[in-house]
Amino acid sequence: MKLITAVIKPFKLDEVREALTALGVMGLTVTEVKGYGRQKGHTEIYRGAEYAISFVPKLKLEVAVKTELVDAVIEAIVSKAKTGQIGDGKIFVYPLDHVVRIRTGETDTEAL
Amino acid sequence: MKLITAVIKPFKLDEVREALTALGVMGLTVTEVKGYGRQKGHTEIYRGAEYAISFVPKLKLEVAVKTELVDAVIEAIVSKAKTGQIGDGKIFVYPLDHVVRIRTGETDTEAL
Amino acid sequence: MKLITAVIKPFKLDEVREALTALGVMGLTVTEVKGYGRQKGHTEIYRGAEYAISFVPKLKLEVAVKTELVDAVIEAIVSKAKTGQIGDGKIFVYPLDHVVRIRTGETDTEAL
Amino acid sequence: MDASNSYGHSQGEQRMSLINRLTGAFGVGALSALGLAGAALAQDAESTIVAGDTAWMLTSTVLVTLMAVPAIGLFYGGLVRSKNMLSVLTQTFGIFALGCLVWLLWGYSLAFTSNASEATNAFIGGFDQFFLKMSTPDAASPVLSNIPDYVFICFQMTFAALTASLIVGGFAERIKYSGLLAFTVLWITLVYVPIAHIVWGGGFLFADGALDFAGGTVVHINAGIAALVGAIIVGKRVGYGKDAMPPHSLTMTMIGASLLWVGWFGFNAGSAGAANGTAGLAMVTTFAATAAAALAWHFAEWLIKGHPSLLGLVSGAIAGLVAVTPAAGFVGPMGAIILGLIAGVLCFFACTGLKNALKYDDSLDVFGVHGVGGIIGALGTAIFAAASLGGVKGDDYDMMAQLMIQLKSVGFTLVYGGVVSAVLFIIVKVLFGVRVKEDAEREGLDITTHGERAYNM
Amino acid sequence: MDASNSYGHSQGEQRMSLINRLTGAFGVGALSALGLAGAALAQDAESTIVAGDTAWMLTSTVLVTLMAVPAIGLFYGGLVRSKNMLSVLTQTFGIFALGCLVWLLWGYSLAFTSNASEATNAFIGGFDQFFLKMSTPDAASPVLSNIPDYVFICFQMTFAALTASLIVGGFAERIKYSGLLAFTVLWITLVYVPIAHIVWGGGFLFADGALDFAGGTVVHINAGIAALVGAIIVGKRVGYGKDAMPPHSLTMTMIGASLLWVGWFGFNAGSAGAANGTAGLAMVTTFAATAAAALAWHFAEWLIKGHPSLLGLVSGAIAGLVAVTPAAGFVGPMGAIILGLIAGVLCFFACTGLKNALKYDDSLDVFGVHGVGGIIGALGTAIFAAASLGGVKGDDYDMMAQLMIQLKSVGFTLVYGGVVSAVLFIIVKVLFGVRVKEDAEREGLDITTHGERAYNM
Amino acid sequence: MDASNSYGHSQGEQRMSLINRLTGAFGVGALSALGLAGAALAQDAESTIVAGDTAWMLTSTVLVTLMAVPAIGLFYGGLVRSKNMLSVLTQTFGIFALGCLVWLLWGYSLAFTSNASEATNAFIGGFDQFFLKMSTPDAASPVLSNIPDYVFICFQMTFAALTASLIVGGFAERIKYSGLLAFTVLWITLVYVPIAHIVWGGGFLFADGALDFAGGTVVHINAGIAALVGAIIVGKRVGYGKDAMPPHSLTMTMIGASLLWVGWFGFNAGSAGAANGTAGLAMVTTFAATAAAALAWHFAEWLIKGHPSLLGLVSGAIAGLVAVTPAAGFVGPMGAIILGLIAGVLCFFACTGLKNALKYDDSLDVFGVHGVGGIIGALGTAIFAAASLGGVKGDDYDMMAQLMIQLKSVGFTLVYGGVVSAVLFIIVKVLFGVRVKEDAEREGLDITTHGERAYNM
Ligand SMILES: Nc1ncnc2c1ncn2[C@@H]1O[C@H](COP(=O)(O)OP(=O)(O)O)[C@@H](O)[C@H]1O
Ligand SMILES: Nc1ncnc2c1ncn2[C@@H]1O[C@H](COP(=O)(O)OP(=O)(O)O)[C@@H](O)[C@H]1O
Ligand SMILES: Nc1ncnc2c1ncn2[C@@H]1O[C@H](COP(=O)(O)OP(=O)(O)O)[C@@H](O)[C@H]1O
Repeated sequence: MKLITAVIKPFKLDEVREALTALGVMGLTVTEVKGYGRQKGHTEIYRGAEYAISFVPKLKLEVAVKTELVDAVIEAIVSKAKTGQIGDGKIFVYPLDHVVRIRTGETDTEAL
Repeated sequence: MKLITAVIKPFKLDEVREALTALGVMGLTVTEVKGYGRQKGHTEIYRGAEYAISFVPKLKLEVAVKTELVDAVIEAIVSKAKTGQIGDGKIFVYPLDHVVRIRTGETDTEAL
Repeated sequence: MKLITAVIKPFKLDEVREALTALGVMGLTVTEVKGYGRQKGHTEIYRGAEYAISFVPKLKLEVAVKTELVDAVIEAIVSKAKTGQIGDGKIFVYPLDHVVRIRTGETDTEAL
Repeated sequence: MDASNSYGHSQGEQRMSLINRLTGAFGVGALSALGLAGAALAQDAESTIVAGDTAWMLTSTVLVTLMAVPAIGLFYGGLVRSKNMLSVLTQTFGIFALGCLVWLLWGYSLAFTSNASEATNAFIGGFDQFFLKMSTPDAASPVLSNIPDYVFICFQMTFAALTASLIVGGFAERIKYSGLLAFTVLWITLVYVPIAHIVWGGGFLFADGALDFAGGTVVHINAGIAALVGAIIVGKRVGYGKDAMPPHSLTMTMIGASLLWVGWFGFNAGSAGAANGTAGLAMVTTFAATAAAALAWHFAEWLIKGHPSLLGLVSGAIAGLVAVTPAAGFVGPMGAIILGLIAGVLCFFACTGLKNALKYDDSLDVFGVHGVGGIIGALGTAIFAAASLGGVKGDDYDMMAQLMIQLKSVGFTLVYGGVVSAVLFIIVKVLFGVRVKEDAEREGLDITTHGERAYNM
Repeated sequence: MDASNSYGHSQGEQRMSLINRLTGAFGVGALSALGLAGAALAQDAESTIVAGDTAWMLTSTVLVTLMAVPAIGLFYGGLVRSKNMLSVLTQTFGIFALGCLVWLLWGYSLAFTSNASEATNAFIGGFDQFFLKMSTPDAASPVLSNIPDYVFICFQMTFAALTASLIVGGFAERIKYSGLLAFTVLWITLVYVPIAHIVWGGGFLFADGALDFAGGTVVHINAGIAALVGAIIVGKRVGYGKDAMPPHSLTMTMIGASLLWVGWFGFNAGSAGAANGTAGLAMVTTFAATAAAALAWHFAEWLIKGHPSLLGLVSGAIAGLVAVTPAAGFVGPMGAIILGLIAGVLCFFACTGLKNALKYDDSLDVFGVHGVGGIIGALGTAIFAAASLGGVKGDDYDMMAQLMIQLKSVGFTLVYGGVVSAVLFIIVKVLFGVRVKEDAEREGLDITTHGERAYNM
Repeated sequence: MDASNSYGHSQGEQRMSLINRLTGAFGVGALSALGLAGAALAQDAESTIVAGDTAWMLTSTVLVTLMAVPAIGLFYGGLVRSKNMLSVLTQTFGIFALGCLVWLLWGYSLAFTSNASEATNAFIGGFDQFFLKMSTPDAASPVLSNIPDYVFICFQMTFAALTASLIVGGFAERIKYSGLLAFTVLWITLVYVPIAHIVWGGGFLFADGALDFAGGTVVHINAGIAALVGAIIVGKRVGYGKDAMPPHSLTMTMIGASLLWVGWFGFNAGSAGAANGTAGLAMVTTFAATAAAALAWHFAEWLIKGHPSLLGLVSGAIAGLVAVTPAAGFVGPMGAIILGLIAGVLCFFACTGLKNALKYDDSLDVFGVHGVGGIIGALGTAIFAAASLGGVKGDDYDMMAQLMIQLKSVGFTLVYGGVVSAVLFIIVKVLFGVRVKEDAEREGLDITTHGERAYNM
């Protein structure tokens, strides 16, 4: 099993989620994050004070999947989250040892 | 060492935290997240517009522990976070290479 | 490649980010979290009701880096995020299998 | 007492004394002077309407409306968890709208007109003004001849509708909305209206000479006891005493409290019924008591709990406003300061000690602030109204006698209001239910009852 | 009709009938009585200014200002996504400021003075009061002789500036700011001012006897049709119908709606032009219609959508306020309740069914509430003004004739306002642009246009 | 000057001229006319109270109260970081309450009664009205005979208490609460009260003929200089110039600014002391200057910084309100527009350029807006009051002479207010401390001082 994490532009969430559901992914977890990278932020001015805001709002998706699904999931995310402009985000894949479903106590792939 | 992550129902936080403390877990980190899964969301209507809200508010706990504690921690979380209804959440276990305590520079199990 | 995660005091963000940029780190992702640990919270009183707030606001940084950068990054974070007082936070290092840049499809170290 | 049916021409004496009450007991002289002034301004030979007084009463009515929408909703709403914010706002706004209709359709008539039978008139008014069928735009109010009838009706309407809104604080975060609306209609009709008639509209406490300038008994004790009874019957919130239930936005609570203070000048100085010296007195005492009570609670908390909180400061302000409500046109500014200091400290203890000791879950301390504050005010009025203590009641004033009358008013309101409210809650519980399901309560009333969320940031 | 140039001494008859209109048709008797009252209070032998009436008109002006800042901004702003909150607040506040200047510099003169030529005077006023150059502090208003000239000018100014603000709800979250400001100046000058002149200032509908107590046509239908036209010309929001666009803070919307209700008493009861029985009538009908409409929408939604929402409750209240605006001083309280019930239900359907059926993106339902509500009110006024239905229009009142006049007013406002607004939008589109770039729209107008964020929590 | 002790019967002449000042210099004729009108309405043969004027002054007092609670707290609070929100709200609300008590106990007496010694009376009033011991509900104000004594006392009280609240913006986010409260009591007593006496209550600038309609010097320059001195003595915020300190909720700031505008009509038009043409003039000039200044700052920012911000728009509005305060009843509407344009642009530069250049941390720009705006207004009044420029000062008006008097007023206020405020801050620093610990400042004053959090979403 792997955990796939993707940092994406917020307005792409629904499309990505639909594509993943189509692949048979049953669940995912989303966090509001702020990203720093090549994509520039903006400047805010409040009376005399100017602030360069270098962090950009992003969403982080976490999806635990069976290893055989990894490539399909990556492909789905890339195809849906891509706008072609700087700041589209990144996908990270991590090893995952165990999964437990709290409600039933089922483990690993059964718990996904 | 392992990192245990648990997605739970928000009102279960205090119970889970107490159970973990009882096991000797000294720290943990909590993030507000939105979960998508078997648990249905709800519909909101604002004048003419209806929105199906498919994401449900959850809390994500992150606890880094010595490997020998993993099973006890999982058990504690399961027993406290369980309501028996869909949406109780999941526990994920990841490998963890290193830990450093910023204040002292201590590392690994000493840093937990 | 490794994923380095650091839980730090919120007002240290800018210093840490600058130090990382100086090391050549091109991007990072930040999440607002609440931490529980040795650092005490505080008590809030609303009319008759007293609440012990045991969670303290923290920021969690996630930085994916080439393995050879790990030690330098840890050192930079420790040196900038340290105040010497309880609650300075922790650094966690995880294995990381793959990285993909959504915009270009580049992978792994090219994608960082 | 004259029990003639012919509305508008009867009850001369009784109305007169009501006006005395409303204008701060400056007596018949004041009235006839007003009449005279009216005459000078008359649109026709018979009109007694004074433009200046009408201007102030229109303004006062608007100010009391501000207390109902949005002030009380914000004051209460800020104190609940964000998942229940909209429920509180909907309840207070909805009740105000409903209360207006009840008042216009039958409430005003039952409260402020005279009943044919002298015996029943001690308790309730007549039917002649159902649907306001006898009012015209150019008629002066039979109760306050210096202002138009519709203005007096509106002014009193805002009191009735606001009072019903106050109650929701007792059982916020768990009440069933349909049951609440049903309760509101019944409560205004069967509790508020009779007590308003009894104290202000010519009923038996009115005849006794009970002093209630702007509604210490009618509004505050009345709402406070209904809320307490409701809190007990509806039961505690899930997780009460265990889970943290911190206010979701003290900013909103502060806005609400501030607008309540602002609007309360319509309540108190408006209860003078004219733009005159009594209105000025009610204004200065309202400032004095509120400022004193705010600081009293604030400093008491600082001393005892270690922190001078904003919530304490604004809660104290409301306690002071409540306490000065029955007293506003009767006491002097220094008496009002002392009254405020007492109310601030005692209401602080009522909301911290008393509630925890008795273990009821009056979510937003309606009883602790409005009930207790109203009692302090009703009794304090008897004391500080004495000229020797700076009040307006001169040489032949018998403080002890008045205190007894005030005690009787307080007692009657607590008993009548408490018992009838309890009966109504139980009836509504059977017919509609008064409490949402536990799951719904946990998820929050906003989504489960109203289908919305307060914030989507 | 006298077309003399000498401002302030001409147009006796016409002004007289305007006052009749403004004071609810109590006729010349009322006016001369007011004059008489004024005389008793006169600072010098000729002044007709009444302090009590002036107090109420000053207050009313302040109340309408409250509707503009902050109420309409909050009502609208709460309904947009948080990334566009400041844009709405800036637009409503900025338009109000701009509207004030336009009014003082030339708007008032063109709306409320007389044009030398009788033919053009049917459509537009004169230039004599450009820059208010003929006003003095001690002068009574030539239009309302019981209050100072400056007070009448300010009171009417708040109407003009507020009306322009209302329009922004139609194309919120995408409009280009520079274009909007240019449109505002043009629209007030070429749409609001002529229609105000035509209906209130002596123009042809005024002469016809159109009934519009406080601005059903001039304000609400006018704003509603401009918003609809604007929504269509500016086009739908990116993602409309696909992305979720929930209100970011219904708390703000509730505060806004409440303050609108509170301020609306200045609008409606202030339109009596005096602190008298007509003001009282306008107040009671405003309460009645608003309460009824709020509950009507609320219950309709409960029945049809399954949830009684706060947004429905407050939207209904606004619908009721809009509908009673033209009617306030003409109908009775029970007529107002029925009018409110109708407006609540029909506007609910306009905002849910109609809009979705016709597929325009009137972001905040300006047409559905102000346009539709205004039409209901304008027509309903003709009906419920009849004395037989509780209104003030006595025996010789011809309801059908009046209904025809009202229909003509409605039709004229829709056509004139619609066409000229469309032309102005197109001109502005060419000169300044009316829409931000797609990227900017996605990121939000707050950062991209105004360089700020509403919340940094 | 008569220095009789018998309050209420002395100082005839001086009071007369105060009223001239307050009512916009319409002279003795206006006063006696008011007297006459009063007589017609008299409750007894001697009363001079006018119901219409009283209605407006009651309303004005309520409006100024709205500025204090909640408006200034929201305007300021929105600009700080959310961890300090409650501290600002507590400070402004608490200071207002404290200021009310100080005023009722001794402030009013020292400001508005006469001192036995003519020499000291040039600086400070007398003790006779300590605890308001000579006031009664039916007495007319010795200062403004057309309204009740208590109403005048309350109206002026709101000015004093609000002014003290304004100061906190200078050292927000770091001030120690206990020190601030001590400073408040001292400052009102030793700075506000003397200056109010000197300018309005019969002191030496009053005798000189200084023009300050509603408080340009007494309120705004006074608060501005105290805030500047405080900002310097308390020192910069931790991280100032390094960390981002963006406003946590411009929505709150907009609500605050809007309610300030709304309430300011009580301030300015209320300072006419009557519901008359001067009140109308003050209202129209207040609209004109505010609208002009709002847009001037907005457009200046658009031009220079590239974005027309909401914060700029509302800051400009406040700058305009400040600048028109001393001028409101003296200048014409077109003069007010020009005054507003100047104030908008200059205050913009003061808050951006000047502050950064001089490197003081006046957190919320109290000096930049109230100090600078007040100076512009005080001097501009001398200019635009001239009849030739649309003002009310006729043929024999000597603009240069008046400008010198205004300069003297400004200079005196800056020096006296600056020096005494500095001394008071230093005394308080020694006795209580004026600054929280660095850790507490970093964590936020809400939790560390007040034990609460503003938001729990
Ligand atoms: N090394 C990294 N570690 C963690 N997150 C990163 C890293 N690099 C980029 N990110 C995340 O990816 C987002 C997009 O990166 P950016 O460099 O702006 O554009 P692009 O995705 O087009 O390369 C960033 O906002 C940040 O949240
Ligand atoms: N494959 C997954 N990857 C990441 N998070 C998941 C995954 N599946 C479920 N979750 C998280 O677990 C939560 C609960 O899952 P859900 O299917 O609703 O119920 P249950 O836990 O009872 O199976 C979800 O809201 C989501 O946050
Ligand atoms: N075992 C753990 N797993 C995950 N997060 C932890 C763990 N221990 C500590 N933390 C995080 O680190 C933060 C700081 O820890 P704390 O014990 O307060 O102080 P210190 O870092 O000085 O040891 C905590 O607030 C929490 O967010």
